[in-house]
Amino acid sequence: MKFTGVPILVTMVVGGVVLLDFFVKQSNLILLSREFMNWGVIISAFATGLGAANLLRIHAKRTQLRRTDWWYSGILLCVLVGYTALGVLKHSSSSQYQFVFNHMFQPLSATVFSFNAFFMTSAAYRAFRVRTVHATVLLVSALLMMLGRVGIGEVLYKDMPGIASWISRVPTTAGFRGITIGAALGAIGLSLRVLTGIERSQFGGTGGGGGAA
Amino acid sequence: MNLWEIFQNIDRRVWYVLLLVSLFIPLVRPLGLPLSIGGEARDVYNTIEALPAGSVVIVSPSYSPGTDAEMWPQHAAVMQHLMRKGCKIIQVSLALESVMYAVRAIEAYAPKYNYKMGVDHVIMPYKAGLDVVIASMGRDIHALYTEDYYGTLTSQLPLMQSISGIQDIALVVDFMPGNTLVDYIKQIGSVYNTPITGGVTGVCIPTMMPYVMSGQCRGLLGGMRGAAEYELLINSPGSAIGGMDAQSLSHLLIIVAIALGNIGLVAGRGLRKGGGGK
Amino acid sequence: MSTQLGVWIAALCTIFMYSYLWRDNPLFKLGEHVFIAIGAAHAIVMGYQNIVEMAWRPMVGGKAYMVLPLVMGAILYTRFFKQVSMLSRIPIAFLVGLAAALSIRGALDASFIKQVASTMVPIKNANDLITMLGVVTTISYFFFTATARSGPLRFSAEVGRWVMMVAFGAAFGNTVMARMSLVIGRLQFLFGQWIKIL
Amino acid sequence: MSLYAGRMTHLLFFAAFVLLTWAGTRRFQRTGNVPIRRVTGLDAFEEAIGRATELGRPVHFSLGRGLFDAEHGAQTFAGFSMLKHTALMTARYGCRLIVTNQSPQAHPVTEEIVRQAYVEAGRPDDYVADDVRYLSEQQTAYVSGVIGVMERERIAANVMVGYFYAESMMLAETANKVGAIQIAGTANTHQIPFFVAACDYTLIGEEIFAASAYLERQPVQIGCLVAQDYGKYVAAGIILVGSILATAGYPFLSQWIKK
Repeated sequence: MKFTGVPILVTMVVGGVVLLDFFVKQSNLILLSREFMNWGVIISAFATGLGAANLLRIHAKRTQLRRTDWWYSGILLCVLVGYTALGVLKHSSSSQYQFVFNHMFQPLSATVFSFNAFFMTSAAYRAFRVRTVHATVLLVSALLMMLGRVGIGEVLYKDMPGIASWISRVPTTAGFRGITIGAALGAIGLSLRVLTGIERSQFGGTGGGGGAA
Repeated sequence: MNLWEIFQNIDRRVWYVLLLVSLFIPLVRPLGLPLSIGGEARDVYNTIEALPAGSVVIVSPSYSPGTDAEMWPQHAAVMQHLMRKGCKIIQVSLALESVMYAVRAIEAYAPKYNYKMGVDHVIMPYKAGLDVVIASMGRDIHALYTEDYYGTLTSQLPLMQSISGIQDIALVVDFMPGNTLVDYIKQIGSVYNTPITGGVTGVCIPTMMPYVMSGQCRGLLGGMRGAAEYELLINSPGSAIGGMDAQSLSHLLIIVAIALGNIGLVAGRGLRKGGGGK
Repeated sequence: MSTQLGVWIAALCTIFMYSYLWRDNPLFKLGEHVFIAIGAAHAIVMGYQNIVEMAWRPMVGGKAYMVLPLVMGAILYTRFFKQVSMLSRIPIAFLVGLAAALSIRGALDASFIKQVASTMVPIKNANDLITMLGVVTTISYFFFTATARSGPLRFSAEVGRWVMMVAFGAAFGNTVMARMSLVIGRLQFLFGQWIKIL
Repeated sequence: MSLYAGRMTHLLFFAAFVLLTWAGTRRFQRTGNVPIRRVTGLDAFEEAIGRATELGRPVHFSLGRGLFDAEHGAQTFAGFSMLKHTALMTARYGCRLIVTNQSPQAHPVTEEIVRQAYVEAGRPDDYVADDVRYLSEQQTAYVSGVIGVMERERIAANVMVGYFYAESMMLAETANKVGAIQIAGTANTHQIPFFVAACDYTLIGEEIFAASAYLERQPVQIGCLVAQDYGKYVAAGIILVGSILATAGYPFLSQWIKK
């Protein structure tokens, strides 16, 4: 089923307007491009429903077919439907909605986020080894930085915070800026190909406008 | 498996347990490790210290629970400092979950400094839109916030009556782990010449440094360390100073972990090489 | 110990999730499924409120053309009906066009011109020189056409790689503190607000 | 109708980029050959998916944040083209592919990409709709869901390309824990270090955007790569020249670009 002509035209028109608005000052263009951006938010909001439909389908099937761990899926469905109903019927500022948000959602979120600390420890232990010259540079830089950021570094060597601050101000800025400049060019190139319909993997097609090997 | 191989293959759960222990001990029993105060935190302190009593300040706590361990101590320390100086405080939130921190700050410190709602401080409701909200705050703060968080019309609040617009704001202090501080600098600082300062998470320090160095941001509180430095500056030790000792130990743990892995690697390599040579 | 229901629920949620660090287990599975459900529900509620506030109310209030984004949003759902499913590409194409143009704007301005401009400063000291050379060598690491990867450029690319490694190490080291703060936050909650021994 | 103040430089540069892409495309079409350097991370796909097939365990793919806006858009597109590539390979090898999504906008797109890839590979029946999953828009909820998928489906390979925030470390470390071989790439500078530390192969910054050109080698894509390289010459050149001039007291170049 090939249906790419109209979508690509839509991409070109919308993208063209928004891009032109970046360069050219014209009141109608400004209005249109702002309107397009608003529409983007609205369409995205509809997409949220698609995501939820996917969740519902997968977990309903699991519950129905009594697959392994099906009862977790059942709980998921109940919470999903119940909490959505609460939010839509009583609004998200209602105290019941906020209670669930503050006492379940937030601690769950903060806890999972804090996994990062544990994972960083195990990743540092495993990865920061002097296997190659590059790995050694990475390791030394990370060590100096860690020592410079906490009181114990200062106990070991008075100027440790100064060293850390230098690394973060000079070479780190330079490295990240270099990467950013390169990536900007890549982003412009790829976006341009998408905008002109050359790269069309977002419609399931291949790049290059034709079949690729 | 020889000793060197054991050093190289310690189970990750061992590290997890050690990490929890190293973070927990200093929280119960602070070690009191030395902490020097950086120039950026001092700049924030001096900026607030220079405000005359009665100045109106916008405080913008816009962080969420994921980062509150870093952001809340900064927010709390700055609020105490502002109240001690007798500044009027308008708290605005750019993140859905952050109004509760504005409320928490008031509940924690308003009674001590006898701050009254509507007169000495106001809490505004959350508005979605980040930089768009900031821009309209600059254009017309009264139009943006017609009601406060508790539903009172802002036109009836003495504090809001006393200001005509952004030009009457002496300082904006933003606490946000994202880009809003930059937005405040761009949309309010450079447009209306309102002084801007604030605090960010440790991760965002590098992003903010160019603005701090150019003076567009008057100093900066960076992560838990920034908060701890500020607690020292205002002489009111809080959770950040205790947290910094925990930081020290946990960093030390990672360094030990890296060292063990490498000792195992280098020594193991030496052994193997030696064995092969013979 | 706390006597508040909310604190107890929050503490249990925290413990359920942390149990994963030991191994995958039923408590974590329960936490995970509840978490995803609340997250999805919250997204739907926010999405619904966005649609009502940004499109429905303006449309009813006289901006008739707001029917367009509403229709486009609805078209997304044609993917569930085989004969018309390809129509759902239209709203996606809309989003894609928007994103591509916005990306070009952002990349041109903030990531390219601004970054280049802020590197072109008078060189007053060694730091300025190191920064400038660091940026240039890092850029040279990314040359793709192979002819550019010989001679002096090869050397420059190697230096660039070193600069990047220093930056990566530093960024890693710099982030440890922020991440530790997160666990400290949870511990302060568990032992401060829940068990109340801190 | 007039140009925005200060956008002249942008317009000039953009026009030059378009022109160079065209010139590069022509050169490739004429000579049929523009040598391109190796990108190890991209060459590693064969190994990763091959191993997953041998073990009979699935491949997991993540786009990261997957948003369609100024900051994330281009990286999301890069993720799409890598997904296309991954899906084509898993379809041909008869290996199972699980895609997890954080962004509801990207979700229908990923479904379409995977489905089409299976059609193209001549195995439309192998496409399993339930293996393209939306988990949550909320970052940490998404992470907890992916941890669940990685643990319980015992993935053997993990591919992550797109815009990643703090989920990078959590996903990479979990995948490592379950023994998956990993290829990851992002242009978000703050997250690259975690990929470098925890993954087997890392695509850094621009490499993710060049991936489709590298893998597919279509004329326009190669032309674009050529233009990107010229862009880098220009950037490095004006930084060098501009700094030297500014140091010598002639800051006109740096002033011009700031306009």
